[in-house]
Amino acid sequence: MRKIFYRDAIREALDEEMGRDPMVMMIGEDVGVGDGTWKCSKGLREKYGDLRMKDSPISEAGFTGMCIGMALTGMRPIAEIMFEDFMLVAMDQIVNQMNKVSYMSGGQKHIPMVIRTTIGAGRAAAAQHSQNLTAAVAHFPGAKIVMPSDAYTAKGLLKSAIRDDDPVIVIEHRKHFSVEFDMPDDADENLLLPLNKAAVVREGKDLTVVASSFQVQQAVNVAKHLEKQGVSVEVIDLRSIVPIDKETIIKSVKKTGKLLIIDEGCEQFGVPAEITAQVLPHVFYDLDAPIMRHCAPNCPVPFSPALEKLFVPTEKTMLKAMKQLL
Amino acid sequence: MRKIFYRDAIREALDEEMGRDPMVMMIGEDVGVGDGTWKCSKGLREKYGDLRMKDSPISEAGFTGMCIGMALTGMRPIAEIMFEDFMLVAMDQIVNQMNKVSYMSGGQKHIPMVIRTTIGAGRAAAAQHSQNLTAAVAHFPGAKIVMPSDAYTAKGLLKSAIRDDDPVIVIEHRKHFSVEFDMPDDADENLLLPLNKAAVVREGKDLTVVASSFQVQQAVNVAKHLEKQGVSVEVIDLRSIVPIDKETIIKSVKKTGKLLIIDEGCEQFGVPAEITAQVLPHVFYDLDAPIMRHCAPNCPVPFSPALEKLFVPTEKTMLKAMKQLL
Amino acid sequence: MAKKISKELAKEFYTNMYKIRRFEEEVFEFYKLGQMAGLAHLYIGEEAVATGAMAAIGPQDYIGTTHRGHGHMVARGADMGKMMAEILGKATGYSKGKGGSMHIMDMDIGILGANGIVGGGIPTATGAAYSAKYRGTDQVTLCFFGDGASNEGTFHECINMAAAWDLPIVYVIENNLYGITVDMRRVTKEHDLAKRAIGYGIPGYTIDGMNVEEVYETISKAVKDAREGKGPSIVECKTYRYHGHNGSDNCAYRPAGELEEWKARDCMDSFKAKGYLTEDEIKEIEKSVDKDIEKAVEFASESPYPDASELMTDIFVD
Amino acid sequence: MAKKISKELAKEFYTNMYKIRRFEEEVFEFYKLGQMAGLAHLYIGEEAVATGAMAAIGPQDYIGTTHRGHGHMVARGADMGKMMAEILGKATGYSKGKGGSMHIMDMDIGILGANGIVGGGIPTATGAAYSAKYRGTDQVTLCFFGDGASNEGTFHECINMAAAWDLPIVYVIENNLYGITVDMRRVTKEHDLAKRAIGYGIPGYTIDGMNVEEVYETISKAVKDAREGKGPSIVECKTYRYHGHNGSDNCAYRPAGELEEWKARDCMDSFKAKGYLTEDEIKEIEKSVDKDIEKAVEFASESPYPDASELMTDIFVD
Ligand SMILES: Cc1ncc(C[n+]2csc(CCOP(=O)(O)OP(=O)(O)O)c2C)c(N)n1
Ligand SMILES: Cc1ncc(C[n+]2csc(CCOP(=O)(O)OP(=O)(O)O)c2C)c(N)n1
Ligand SMILES: [Mg+2]
Ligand SMILES: [Mg+2]
Repeated sequence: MRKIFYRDAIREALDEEMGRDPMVMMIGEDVGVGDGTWKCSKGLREKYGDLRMKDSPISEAGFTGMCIGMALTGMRPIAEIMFEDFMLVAMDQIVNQMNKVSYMSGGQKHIPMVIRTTIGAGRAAAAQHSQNLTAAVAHFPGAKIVMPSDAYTAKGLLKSAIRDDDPVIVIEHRKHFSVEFDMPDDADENLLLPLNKAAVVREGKDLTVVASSFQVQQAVNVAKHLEKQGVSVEVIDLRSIVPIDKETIIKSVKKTGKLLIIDEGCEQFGVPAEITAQVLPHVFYDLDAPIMRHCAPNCPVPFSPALEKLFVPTEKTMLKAMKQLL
Repeated sequence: MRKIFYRDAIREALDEEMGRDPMVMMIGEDVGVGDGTWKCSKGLREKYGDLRMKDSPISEAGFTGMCIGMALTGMRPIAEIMFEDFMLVAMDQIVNQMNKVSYMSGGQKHIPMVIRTTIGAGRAAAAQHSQNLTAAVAHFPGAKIVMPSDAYTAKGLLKSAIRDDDPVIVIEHRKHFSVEFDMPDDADENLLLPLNKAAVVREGKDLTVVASSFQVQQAVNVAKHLEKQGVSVEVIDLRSIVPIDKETIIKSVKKTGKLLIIDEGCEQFGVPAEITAQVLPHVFYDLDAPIMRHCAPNCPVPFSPALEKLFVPTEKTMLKAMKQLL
Repeated sequence: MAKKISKELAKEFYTNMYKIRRFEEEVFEFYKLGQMAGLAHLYIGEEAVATGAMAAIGPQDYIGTTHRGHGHMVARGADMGKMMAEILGKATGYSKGKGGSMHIMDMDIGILGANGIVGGGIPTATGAAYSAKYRGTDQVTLCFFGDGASNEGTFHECINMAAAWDLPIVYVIENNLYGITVDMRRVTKEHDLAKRAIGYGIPGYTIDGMNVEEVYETISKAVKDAREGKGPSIVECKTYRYHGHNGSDNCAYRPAGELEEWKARDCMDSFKAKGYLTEDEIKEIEKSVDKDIEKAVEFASESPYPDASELMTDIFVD
Repeated sequence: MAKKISKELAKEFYTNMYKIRRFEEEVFEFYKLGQMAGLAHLYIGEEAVATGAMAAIGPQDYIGTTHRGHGHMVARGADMGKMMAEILGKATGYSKGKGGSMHIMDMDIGILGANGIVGGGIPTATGAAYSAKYRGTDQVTLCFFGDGASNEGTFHECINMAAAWDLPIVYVIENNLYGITVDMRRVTKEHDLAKRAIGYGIPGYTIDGMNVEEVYETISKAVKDAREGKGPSIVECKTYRYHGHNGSDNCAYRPAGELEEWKARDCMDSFKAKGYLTEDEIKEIEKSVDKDIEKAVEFASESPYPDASELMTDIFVD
């Protein structure tokens, strides 16, 4: 078991995959000379050259869309979109183009490209630099979407995403970049995590909690706290947003009879709603209480730290939400 | 009671509101000289002049965003985006800008603007001209979203939208434009329908069906058919997507014990999921069966009529879905 | 003014222009008969652009096309049977009927795909050029789009990048004066769109898109520059679509006489008048093309529609 | 070269440049002390642009600004106390603390709002110009943005429309050579961004953004044209930010000596050297500004944070 920063786990994944396959390249703002906004591509421009670690102008629609053309012609490009909020300027290229080429061409071509982007409120970056808007992207068929919750999943999911022959969107968390995590010794260059599986990260029998990204560890902490009070909470790390690994959740809820879904996106039309609708028909007769969600409220992300701390779920609010269901 | 085409009801709404308030204007592709892609602004350029019925270049992000500046400086602009699919190229201006100005400015300014756009699969227009992607837009707080289901609601909701002091997105259905509807005699220039209310369009006691837009009449037809078989279906016309009129749905489900939600968007992360999640905690103990949704499948919209007919819910598939719940 | 061309090239030009026109006439027939669902964006009138352009590139090169893309495909030598079948939504079409007229692709001949989003295909084409540069091939990309598309943000973002990085691509603007009903002179101040090249530091050419030799010659030069690593160019071809934007358009927005003026300069008539080909040669070409078209129409008509089981395939590999 | 200016204007220039610099220094202090959460995009080095530009417009005019917008606000005469309070997330800020540094707005002085999305504010500003034209006022809009933003699609779409419709707006590009770490010379081929004006059929000026008189004079001319119905212009001001992109940037991407070269042409030093103002006049200005700044800092520091009840207000009117 070694220690590694989340950002370095991502860098390892990029380095290994670029080393393995000359068709892998990355493009985005500040990825090259600047080593990446969060230093995830540190030194990779020197190692692989300017064309493979390409600093783009501030033209997200343009460079994300260019990756489609690269993918069509034999490359495996990775577009880095600095903040998930900025996917909105490239939204057509992502969900109307990237997602649909394979279907619209009758399967003649698939698009092996990756979009790496980041979420994370709580850094006083205000309404246009803080959103988790994944649910809006997830509405469109045609891309897989994953969210790592630590260095291990960040590396393993990214490597699988790069090797996948279809579009994969990988959503990292900004509060994770400087966090040091354990990396199992067998997590070497063959570490490839499935893109469609959730993981039960803590077993329990009284309540199922589904969380993703930064909220997973928080939920585990709360579960540990509750254990001392004699309550046993099962925590599922969602990992894959599209597709939802419904079986893992259903199995857990059949056992616990209760489901709480935590998400740092706005509540309305969010990820937890989809999980609720998918799972409900399968666990309807097993439920001891309605499925509940604990999300960010339906407002733009406020700037002031005094307000922003009320926006994102915290261990305190998670505890409250869990207790309500128990 | 008079007869009127849906497109003409919209034209009436535009004409009345432009006549009433000189600050109302419309901009979009082909709205002026071309009378609007579906002839909804017929003759209005001649009547109100080029600057008030403005033909734009194909620059959706630009002209939609311009409406924000107009709204900030005293005007009440309407942006017409020909197909909802094209909202994706203007997505940042819509959900990152229009939606957030009032919050980000601490309420200094609200944005009285309207976006009119259209949905409607079933016209062999393929994957980029057929989507109902409303759920993706609805994830972002800051705009109201409505969907008329006939000429009466098209007129009444649009007029309210134009007079509202916040952004409103009005989503019309392309299969409706050439349909003739009844318009009640009292639906004059004062017809203003609330932007946050659903309507029970058919009462029943065995099953609640929620539908919107083109699917409302279809659901009613199926309900009529089922009535002959002794089954009584309550049909709710959603009308408002943001906010969801949860009270109306809850009240109905408490009575019927069963809920089916119909939507022509892709199932994943769609509108029915949000309704499910919102309603569930309130009707959990009243439900006789799980809440079900009947949507388009999770694929891009196929071109071939042979496949497309399998994509959108039809009366036949609705009937099947209702029977499954009964 | 363009230089004289060889007999061989003259035959190729006439063949392709005639083929495009005939193909589109058949599409329009299907449309009028109600056998073609959806939209028909016909290329008729603009044949010289696709024809001249395709003659200027090699078999290894790439092409990005648009909603009005049949002409590019036909001039590139696509299988007209598979095209027509796709346009009719048949299982034997290029995309098994899933894409339709606006989404035909054939990577075997370098066609990166048509696009239903105006300006939506410009990034794809630019990416193909990036790829060619990275892979060190000498492939060039031709990226077609209309005057209307030139006002979308992707136009700007991509041409700027292509210029900055000397990508091997030629942006071909088919300026047919209108985006649906909107006259480009009402939504731009500088009507020569190739002037925009100056701002990107690249060459720009505004040419007569009704003159196939001029198109061929200008694009050949731009392609040569691109292939030699000198970076992209913009070639604006002034042209005109004879039909409405799509099947259901009555063209009320056009000034009286405009269509007639352009038709008087028809690319095929004026080409014939130059005397490169004898009347017999022309007849022979037409006969042979007519036969091909007939076969394509027959193939498409007789092909089956896709099976219901196709609805949920081709989204992901697995 | 710019003409000589009046004493009065010279005082205004120096006051505003000094005020901006002092204001930003205080922001940076808060940042370094950890009292300013979030990002601090400082305007230091670029003061001549905002100062010269604001002197060229009237009180009725509009301004669209950016993530690096404090300078525009200060030069426009915004309430520095409310600005600083907003930047600290206090309830007394322009947006009650809800917007922060990147989203300050003050419509009373025509500030349409800063923007966190690069290029995101260009449409808003262009719309204000459309509105002025429609309402028949003689208001002009100044739309500020950086070299980086000039590569976003909104730049292209909006300037094209403004040109086509002769909207009363001046696009001021603050070309400080970098978008975060990316040197604009690596992502554009034509480095004089004002050349893009040619493609839109409007005037473009590339000027020395360190020279406040030149900025004032050029923008005055562009504003005059706009006010007279002659349409928009692009004014590109070559300038430089002395600090990193934001607080946490060490500027490793800059070539050695580049910062020093620009500092040697500092807008305030070079202005002082021209002798418009005596040393006493300068001291007096500085003293008075220092006092205002102190008050603003005090006001912001002592202001309370917004109440929890504010979280869900200001989304809709009702
Ligand atoms: C983003 C987007 N906006 C609008 C449309 C609707 N539309 C389809 S074709 C067209 C006109 C395109 O004009 P141009 O680029 O000049 O091509 P032309 O049709 O003249 O060949 C428009 C507006 C679209 N398909 N995509
Ligand atoms: C759409 C979008 N992409 C990227 C960013 C991140 N970002 C913030 S400021 C900036 C650089 C902007 O450069 P420029 O326009 O030159 O302004 P400057 O910071 O140099 O004043 C970037 C890339 C953003 N905020 N929005
Ligand atoms: Mg055109
Ligand atoms: Mg800059």
